[in-house]
Amino acid sequence: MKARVTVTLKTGVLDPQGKAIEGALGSLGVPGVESVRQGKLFDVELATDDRAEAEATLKSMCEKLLANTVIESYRYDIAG
Amino acid sequence: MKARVTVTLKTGVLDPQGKAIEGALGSLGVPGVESVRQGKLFDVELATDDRAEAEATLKSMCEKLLANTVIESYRYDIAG
Amino acid sequence: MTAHEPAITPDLVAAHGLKPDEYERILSLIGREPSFTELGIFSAMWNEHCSYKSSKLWLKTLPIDGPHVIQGPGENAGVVDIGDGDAVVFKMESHNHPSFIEPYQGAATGVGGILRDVFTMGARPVAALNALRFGAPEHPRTRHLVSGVVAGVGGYGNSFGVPTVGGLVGFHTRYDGNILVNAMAVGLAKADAIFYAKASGVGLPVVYLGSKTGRDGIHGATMASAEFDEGSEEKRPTVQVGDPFAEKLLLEACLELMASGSVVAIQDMGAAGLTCSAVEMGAKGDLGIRLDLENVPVREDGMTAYEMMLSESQERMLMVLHPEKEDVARAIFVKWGLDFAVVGHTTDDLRFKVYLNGELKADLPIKELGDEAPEYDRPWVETPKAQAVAAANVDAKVGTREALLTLIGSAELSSRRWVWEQYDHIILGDTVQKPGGDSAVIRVNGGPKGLAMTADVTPRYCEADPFEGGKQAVAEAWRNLTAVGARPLAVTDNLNFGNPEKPEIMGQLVGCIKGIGEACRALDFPVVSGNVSLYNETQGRAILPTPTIGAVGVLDDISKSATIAFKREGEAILLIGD
Amino acid sequence: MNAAVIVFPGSNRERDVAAALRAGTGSAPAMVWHADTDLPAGTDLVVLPGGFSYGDYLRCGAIAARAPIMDAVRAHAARGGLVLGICNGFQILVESGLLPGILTRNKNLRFICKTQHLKVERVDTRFTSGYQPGQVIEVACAHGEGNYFADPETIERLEGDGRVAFRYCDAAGNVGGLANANGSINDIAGVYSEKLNVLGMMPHPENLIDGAVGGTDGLVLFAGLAKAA
Ligand SMILES: Nc1ncnc2c1ncn2[C@@H]1O[C@H](COP(=O)(O)OP(=O)(O)O)[C@@H](O)[C@H]1O
Repeated sequence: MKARVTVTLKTGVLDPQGKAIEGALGSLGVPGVESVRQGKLFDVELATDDRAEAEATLKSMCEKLLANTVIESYRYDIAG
Repeated sequence: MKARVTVTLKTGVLDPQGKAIEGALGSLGVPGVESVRQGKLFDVELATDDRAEAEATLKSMCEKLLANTVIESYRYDIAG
Repeated sequence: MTAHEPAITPDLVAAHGLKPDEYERILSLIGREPSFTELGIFSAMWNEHCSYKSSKLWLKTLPIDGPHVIQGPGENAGVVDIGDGDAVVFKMESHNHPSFIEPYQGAATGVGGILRDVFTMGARPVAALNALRFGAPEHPRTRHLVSGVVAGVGGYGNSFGVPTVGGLVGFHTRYDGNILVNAMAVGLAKADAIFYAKASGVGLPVVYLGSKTGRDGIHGATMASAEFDEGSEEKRPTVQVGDPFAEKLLLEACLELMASGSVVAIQDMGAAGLTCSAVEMGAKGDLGIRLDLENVPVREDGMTAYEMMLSESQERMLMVLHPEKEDVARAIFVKWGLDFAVVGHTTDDLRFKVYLNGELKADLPIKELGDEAPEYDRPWVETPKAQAVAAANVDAKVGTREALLTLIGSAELSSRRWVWEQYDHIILGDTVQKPGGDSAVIRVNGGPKGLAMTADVTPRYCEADPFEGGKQAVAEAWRNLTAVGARPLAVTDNLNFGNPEKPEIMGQLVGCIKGIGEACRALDFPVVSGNVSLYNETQGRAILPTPTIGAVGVLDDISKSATIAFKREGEAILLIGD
Repeated sequence: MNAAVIVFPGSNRERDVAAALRAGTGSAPAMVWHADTDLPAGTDLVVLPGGFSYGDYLRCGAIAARAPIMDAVRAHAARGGLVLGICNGFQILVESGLLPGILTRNKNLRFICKTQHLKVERVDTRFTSGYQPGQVIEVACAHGEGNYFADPETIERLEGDGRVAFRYCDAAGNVGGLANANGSINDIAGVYSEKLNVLGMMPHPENLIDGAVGGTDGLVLFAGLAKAA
């Protein structure tokens, strides 16, 4: 089973990379970009075909490792 | 207009980060994870309400900055 | 040898960068048409990058000996005795083309490659330098290339854990389409514990160590020797991704393994990894090698023999081990979390035989593969002497004050702090003189002994007069070492030029090598290692001739090393020399 | 003084800190492998060294914080044992929950290696007893992600409880401004745990232990620890 986990910064947490990208886009002549926030994604292949089991695994990997919940939120989507 | 850009490594390109995460999940006792590939995502706010214009901007920012098309592929999805 | 492989056509031969006469030589060498895998192996061994076919004749004229030289050119890196049983191991290598295409990863893997060259010899890397040349500051790509390359050099070295203590950065429009990234690494070893590529003993296991093999950079070695054209940016998947973390583990595991007395021979996998490393270990030791590719750790399914033989995946090594030590060796690699696989053994038939699942994919004479590579005496013309310009004939457009301000504000002369502050230059706790002076100085084994190192060249001098420019680069390196109080020891060089098939470019190469040789002989300053990068051209326009000189010297007492800063007010300033 | 340095795959300043401990305390530390589950008996001080543990892939220190040895380190800290995390070690401490907050990318997004002055905020802890009140010390920075961040309540608590160990300052002791190169909130360069037995700091005292190589302001910290233990 395939899934995608996305980890994004919580609102209010400063995102220097996003800010730098905004600046760079300006100087590259890409107009009309009001804001950019950068996040991470993980494409995961799971051994199971059982949806509930997959969800449990995904939740546990997010909580234990993929997201730092001090500053980040996560969500996961199982493909198909 | 809001959009999300996702940038992922092309197939076959080494992903040291994904590899390290796989290893860590194994030793954390999260079973059944066959592979992890890490990518980036960008949540973008655009000044325009015109879909075609938004697409043009997104394409240009991906090509010029957000993705390195040597090793990465990108896609963008306009919200709503 | 198998049906599903492409037929060997003139086009396929040409696509492998082999000229018709070179292909003829292959036919006469093996007495039959090569298989696809064999063609790939020849293209890897016989390209400019691995065979030095255009430069070898001239490189042989360089002085390489000295009483303190333990190993000159011909191994992964040069080795020089620094007394007290210690040796310094160093080399410089280019990663120009990959860095232009993908600046971060290109520069990073360049650093990774040269660090591997040094620790393959049994040395712990203690310092890194880098010599960078970019296009004009106002060229639209320059900014992106500078920031990517600098971040890549730093990203790899910082994570690996070696201080990057020196180098140079230059700008000129002639590098607009072809930047230069020359990386140098310096390591320390015990003079009596240097490891070499030469295998000895029949029937010994050939062991694969490090990261897994993927389809990275297949044809990268060929790319490094090919001129850029407008389509180059499309031929992209040949760029490799570096993993400094894996390299750090590989370093620790290799040094531990070497200390355990298990290693007979060792060779890192650089360009055309498995091919070059296996052939070199066998050829140098007068042995044959048999590889069984199904044992190679791979990252992707369905890799062919051709792909495995040409893959440039990073952070890999090949070793010949004492058979009774196999378990000890395996345990060390498992501990460090790295792959360890017996992929073949040494034989007595002087053949290079490659099997995949029992099927013979290549069967070639091993000595000839390396030694009978084509060697060219390419036509060359002397660079015409530039007209001397009398100072009186130059208009002083601006006053001294304004001229000085223009100079110190120019990209060429402005501070490089922005660059070296992105490099960890203090790790290991031995950096006596940081970047910013004439040479960097690091302490050796707690002191008082130290090493000084520098990298220099002034390409516009080499363009005006290759012979004088070559001499000047060596002399400048020498002066930079003596300026911090070091005794110069030896040189590594990285010869970056355009297309050697053009007599004017070949003339620049010849002139510079003659100049380097002359200066090194005059100064007793042998060349112990180096690298050649040719075909640095875009759309027919060559870079400036750029023979980068890296040099290392020794200080008996670091407390006596001199620095560049004025120390007190009111002291006399002396001008030495003329 | 029994010190133990934890070696993770990708640690790269473990030798530097071992040298500093030898110079400051007079005895060599035990080097403990990340996969071990116990600290050597009688360990007084655990040091998490600088480097790029596990490549710093994912987030700096995130994977190391979950290594087998870390349970033992947590137990040691809970008993009141001393724990010092430097640079990557600091990142590991926040990821493992032994210290609050998180270290994010430097505000200029670049790795920064330079000499750095720090103001010592208090000298009544076992880590800083060798310094003078208000002393400005010179150490070295070398990091890409040293931008300390925590939510306002946490910052208020840290400040209120005097748990800020060091702040970035200039040679004259002026805190912040250009001296804060990485953008850390309140110019924070190091923080203590509640019981002041765990210290995380970004700069490297272990690279300033010798007059021949830059200075000795870092040595004082290690020498002070020897006396405190
Ligand atoms: N310009 C040069 N001057 C002196 N020696 C050189 C030069 N170029 C290459 N060499 C030597 O030739 C040998 C082969 O070099 P190279 O193929 O770059 O090594 P590697 O196998 O690490 O890629 C090395 O020992 C190198 O030191």
